[in-house]
Amino acid sequence: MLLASETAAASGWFLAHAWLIPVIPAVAFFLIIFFGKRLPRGGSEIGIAAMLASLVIASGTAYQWIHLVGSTEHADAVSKTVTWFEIGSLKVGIGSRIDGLAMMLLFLVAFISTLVQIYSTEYVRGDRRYTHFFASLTLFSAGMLTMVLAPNMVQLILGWEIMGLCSFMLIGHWWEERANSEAALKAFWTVRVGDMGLLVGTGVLLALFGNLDISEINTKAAEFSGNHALLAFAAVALFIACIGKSGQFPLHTWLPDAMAGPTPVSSLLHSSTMVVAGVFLVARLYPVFHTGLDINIVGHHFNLIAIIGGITVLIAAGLAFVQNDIKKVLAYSTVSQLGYMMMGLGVGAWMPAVFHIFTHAFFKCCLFLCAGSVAHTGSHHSFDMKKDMGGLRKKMPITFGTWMISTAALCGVPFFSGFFSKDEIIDSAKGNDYKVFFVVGLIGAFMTTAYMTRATYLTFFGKARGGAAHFVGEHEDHSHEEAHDEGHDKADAHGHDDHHAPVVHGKPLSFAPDDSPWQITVPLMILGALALVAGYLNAAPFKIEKFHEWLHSSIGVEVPEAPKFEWLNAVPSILLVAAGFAVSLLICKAVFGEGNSPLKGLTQRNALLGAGHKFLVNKYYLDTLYEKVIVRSIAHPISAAAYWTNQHILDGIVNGVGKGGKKTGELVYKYIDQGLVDGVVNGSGTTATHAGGALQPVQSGKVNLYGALLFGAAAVGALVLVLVNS
Amino acid sequence: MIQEQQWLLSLGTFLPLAGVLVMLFIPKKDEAMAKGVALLTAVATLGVGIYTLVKFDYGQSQKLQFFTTNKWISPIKATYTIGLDGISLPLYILSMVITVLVMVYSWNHVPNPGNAKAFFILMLVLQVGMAGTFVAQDLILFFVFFELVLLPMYFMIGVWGGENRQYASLKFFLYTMFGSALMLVAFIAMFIVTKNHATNPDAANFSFQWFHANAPGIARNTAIWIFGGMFVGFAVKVPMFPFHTWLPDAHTQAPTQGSVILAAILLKLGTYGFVRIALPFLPQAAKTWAPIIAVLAVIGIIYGALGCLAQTDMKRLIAFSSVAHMGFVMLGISTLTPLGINAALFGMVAHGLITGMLFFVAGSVKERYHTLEIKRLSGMLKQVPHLGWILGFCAMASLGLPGLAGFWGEFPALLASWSPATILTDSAMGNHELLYRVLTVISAFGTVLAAGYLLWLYQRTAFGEPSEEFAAHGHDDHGHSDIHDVNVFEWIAWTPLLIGIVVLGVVPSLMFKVMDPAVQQLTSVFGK
Amino acid sequence: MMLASDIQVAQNIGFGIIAAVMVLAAIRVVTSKNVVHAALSLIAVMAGAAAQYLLLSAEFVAVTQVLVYIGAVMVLFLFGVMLTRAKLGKDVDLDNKGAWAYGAPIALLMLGVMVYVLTKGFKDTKISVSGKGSNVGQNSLLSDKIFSSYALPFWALSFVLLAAVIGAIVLARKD
Amino acid sequence: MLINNFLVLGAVLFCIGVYGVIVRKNAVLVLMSIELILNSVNINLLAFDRLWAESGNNDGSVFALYIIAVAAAEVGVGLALVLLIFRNRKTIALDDLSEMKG
Repeated sequence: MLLASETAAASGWFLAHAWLIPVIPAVAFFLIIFFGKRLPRGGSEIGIAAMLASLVIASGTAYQWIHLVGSTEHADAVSKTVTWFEIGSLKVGIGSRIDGLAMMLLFLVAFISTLVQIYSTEYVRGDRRYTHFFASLTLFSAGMLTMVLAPNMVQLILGWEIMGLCSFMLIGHWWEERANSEAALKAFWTVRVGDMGLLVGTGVLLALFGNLDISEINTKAAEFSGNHALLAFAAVALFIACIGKSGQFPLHTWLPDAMAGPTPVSSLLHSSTMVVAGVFLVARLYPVFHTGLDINIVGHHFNLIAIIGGITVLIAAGLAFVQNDIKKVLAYSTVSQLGYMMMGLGVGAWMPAVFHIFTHAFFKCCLFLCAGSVAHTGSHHSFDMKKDMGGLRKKMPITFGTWMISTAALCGVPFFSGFFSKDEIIDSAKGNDYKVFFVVGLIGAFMTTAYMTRATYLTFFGKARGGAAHFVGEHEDHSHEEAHDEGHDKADAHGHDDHHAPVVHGKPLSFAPDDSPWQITVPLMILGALALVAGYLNAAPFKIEKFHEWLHSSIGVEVPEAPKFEWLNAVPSILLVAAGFAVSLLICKAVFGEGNSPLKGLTQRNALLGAGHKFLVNKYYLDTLYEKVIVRSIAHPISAAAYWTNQHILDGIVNGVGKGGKKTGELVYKYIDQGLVDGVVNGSGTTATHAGGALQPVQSGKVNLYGALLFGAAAVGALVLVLVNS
Repeated sequence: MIQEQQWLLSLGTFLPLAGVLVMLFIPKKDEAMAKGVALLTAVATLGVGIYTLVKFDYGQSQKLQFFTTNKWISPIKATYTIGLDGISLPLYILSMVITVLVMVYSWNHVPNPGNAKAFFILMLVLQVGMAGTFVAQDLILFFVFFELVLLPMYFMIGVWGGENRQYASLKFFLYTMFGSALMLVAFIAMFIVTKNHATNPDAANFSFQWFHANAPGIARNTAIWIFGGMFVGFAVKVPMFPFHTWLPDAHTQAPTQGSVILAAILLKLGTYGFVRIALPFLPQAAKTWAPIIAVLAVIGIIYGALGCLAQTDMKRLIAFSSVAHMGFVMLGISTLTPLGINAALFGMVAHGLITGMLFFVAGSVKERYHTLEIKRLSGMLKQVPHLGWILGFCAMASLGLPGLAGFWGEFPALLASWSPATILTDSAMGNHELLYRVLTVISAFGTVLAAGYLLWLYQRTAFGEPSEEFAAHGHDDHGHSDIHDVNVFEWIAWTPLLIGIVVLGVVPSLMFKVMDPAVQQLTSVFGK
Repeated sequence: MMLASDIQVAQNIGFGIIAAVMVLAAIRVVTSKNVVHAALSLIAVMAGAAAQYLLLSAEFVAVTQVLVYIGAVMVLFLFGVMLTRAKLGKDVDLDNKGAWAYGAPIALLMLGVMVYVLTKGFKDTKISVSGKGSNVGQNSLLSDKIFSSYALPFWALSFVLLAAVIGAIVLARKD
Repeated sequence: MLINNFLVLGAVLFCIGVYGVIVRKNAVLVLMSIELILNSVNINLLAFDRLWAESGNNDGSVFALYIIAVAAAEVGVGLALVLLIFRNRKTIALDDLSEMKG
């Protein structure tokens, strides 16, 4: 095969061999599948080794890229591809295309995958499909890395769909239970609905630019002068795919359900890496969206991406308030944060949005792993915050500490990583004249703090309940009042993680003897540390712009300069965070605390609040709309109608022709069969032979009918021949 | 033209007949002998096929290779002309591979009422017809081979089929006969018209070369009629909506082997006919028909998918999914672009591998559980894990997961249908651009539905706990063996297909490289 | 220029009468309610055909027609009728009920197409039936042809006949 | 004499035969109808034979003879079949035979 382009050769070994990064896990996947079961550790060693190898190469790549950026004025993407297939003028390559964005995600995915795999060795120990679990995780990493490296749309779609497949396999990992397989199917279908847009959008891009190469598409889209409506169509279509993949409104409903999968899966796929694929796609093809959807045009205060992102921020944050399942709180939080990223891209704040991908990955992954740690060790494999948690902070100091750091980062507390990314998004919205989204961002920040405070309070403070009480050593205390929001999901209460043995296997770290084993706590500490410091790569308050320096060549279009950071501008958001914390804490104390507060049971007493609560608990009735109305109507009446048409009308015609008697409609059928034919039969007095059934008269004389059919066809054929020839 | 080894294709095509001849003298009771001879013949044929693969000059795959022409029935101007180019090569080889695999599978799966000798003879005869259709370069020869496959398949369904086999086989036979009658009329009409208009009418014959040279000159209105005749003939075989109703019945009633061959090869005869005959000979009519084909194809995609969702029987569901997948193939063809036709050809092979495989799995499920009712099956992953995984793999391949073969049939077809050939969009002939774009979006929705029914099927049958009915099922009343996992014959028969699905999915250029030059040449008649 | 001999009045009249008889008899074959009547009508058609062959000065074929068809085939038919114990009188169950409804249109459609094609194709092409041609109806020519250029088919036909005879015996044997 | 006289006669007989094949249920009668068709073909063949006779071509006659021979064979086998069926099933109505088991 020919080397299509080889700009990489001069730039360094790692940049030239970046294709190894996804290939190693892909090979590892097959090794695990075929040999994993025979290995002492069930294949997990292959997975971890492969991810470590990938991480090393990814780090090397990142280093060399940074070096390259430092050494040249304007660093172009380094690509190295071989021809994958060729149809006429359309040449599609496969290989690697490294630029800042890709470099960042490569490192991120390899890094987090490694940690999560280490974590999983303990978390799913003894699982009956331990090997499959690691195989799927490894394949997922391969898929994601393939997508990130994609030099063209086809490879991107390849990686994109492999991730979808792995998501399906991992959510449905415990497929014996119906709820899990339902969640897996829902995830796959919902994402697939979005993928429609990806396929169509790619088609439009091909028609517009005659090529599927990402660099070329971006260059041409940046200086686009053709049919703007078509480009807008492409952008919308592609954005639909992003909506599906990144859990944006209105296709976000699959993501919380996806928590049915094991916790490491939730932390890897459904919070830190896979779900940002949609955001990544928007960032990757930013010129297409930028031009197609009129981002940063003076006087435009809205655009599709920002609107969807903004709505997502708010509705998901709203939903996070009523969840009892700790993972669902985090899931909605993820959706909300993804909304921030989209909104950031929508308001032209490319760099902060991408930076938010980076920081969010660490702290959200850490939060999920903390939740897993709590469930694994503290709450007897339950994720129900109200029933089985509470008061765990003393017993699980590492988990608690990392959780707190990550929460602070998520909330955007100053000097934690989230602050530097999220606050930048909010600031840019204001700076780029998207006032509405500035407000949305602020409200979102408030809500984030509030629901995270609630979750933290319920999990780590207060009195230990249920499984946690058992663990903490207190007697189970049923005297505490049932919480005011009674509408917890049935599915939340059970169905997760109760498949492996309830004993803690691994060895805990010596300084925290009751906490989870080291395989769990070490990744937690690493991630917690990063949640604290990752933000300083691009900390505007301190004039650090490393991230910007490394990544800015990936934007592809001119975006407005980020507004100059001023502490004064950050004051509103900081104040709102503080307010969120305070208000939420007060309410939590009142509602979940020991005392007798008038707030308890408020939703039962106040009709309006009750209705609002119910609305939230039912997830705005979106699931009902999808499952009960849309899916069911397709699955039942519509398909049944189509099938009925097939069997009765189309087949009816066929049989009608074939049998000579059965005509299209029932009426005609009855008339001829019962009236005419039977009449003749009755008349001739031989009813007995034909009494067998209504169809008897038509079925008889088959041989003759074939003769009739044959001669008839011949006659018609001859007629056509005559007509054609005359 | 590559004129060497002219005997190669004839050998590859007719070698199975030698096997049939030998088998006629084997006593009926000696089943192992009959099976052995048949399998040996099929393997030998495949060997010839592989030799052909090796000798094929990939640098000139647009040219007919191993070309040979001879007098055949001179009074009616039919010639014995055969040749192979990049379009037919993959299908030619596929037919041989499938035959071998089906025979391996049949080794201990001869369906009721037994009689392995006859069953294997029929398969060999089928192989002759299939291979012959793909190498024929003469309309009459093509027609003869095209019809030759009908008879063995008719008997296969009618004798070895399910409960309703008579109805299904007859419907299949008559329906396709009806189509081919019109097709034959169209062929003859085309011959006569070209002969009447040609400058050298004495040289007229039925070989493709003659039509290549003369048929595009037919007046447009006449050509539209002729194309119509071919359309019906091929569309019944594909089958396209609304001519598809024979398919679910035939598939449901056919024995596993019949279903596999039907899905893998026989359906392709129709699409191959479109690509090989209808489009290049009558480009002027193709312009008019393409939008109609496209609309019917997309209706087929959606309609087939909806049909699937309504099924309660696994095999019938797979059968309906064929309608949807062949819709993608026809959509690709209807774009008249190299990309679309390449996609269609790829889709044909991919569908052959994947759906063939799905039917194999369905057959094995039926053999183990004695039912294919989706409601009654559950927990296959637990009870027969390998079979369950294979089913999942095929379902994923079938719904068009990139990296597996199915994707390369669907995705490029969608890409192509967004920007169809310029002759379909230039305003002089009527601008169909918008139509095609709408169709693209609708057919993209078809991929969602495909995921819907396949995963739904998978969830119901493979996930969950095994249903009580079968959970404790050590032995059933008839003393059959217990519900066992994939056995060795199945592994042998399936592994090549599974590998093929992955390899073609990862390295699509294996096929695109072979087909593309031929397709480029073919579509050159449509302008750019 | 048209000569009287070209018009061939006598032949035309003869043809007309025979043709009419044939057509009527043929219609009886397919409509009669009595199997034996149908068979007898078929004999009439065969005989008429033989007469037409004579008119076309194909004596040898005509004689063969009489010998084989009327002599052998029809006897076979009558045997078949009797051996299958068909009623000698009227039989209501000979036809498919209602089949005429599609049989007749198809037959008429075919007839229409054929007649149209024939009239359009041959317009007023004439044939001479006076037997004056140099080599018309010469049996020697016919035999030359059969045993030279058509020798192989002749052999093949012999085998077909042999196979048919053996087959018929095998099929019809009682044990 | 117009060749069409013979050709049209052939066509008429042919169509009557076709009608018979379609309409008749009794196997013997269907065989008879087939004979009608064969005869009509023969008439055509001989008419064409006459048309080309001047140029020394008498293939038509040869063909007609062959057809007669084949027809005889066909009737022989056909009637034997009918007999066999009748012996086994006591009927030769074709519709009752449509349930042949494979």
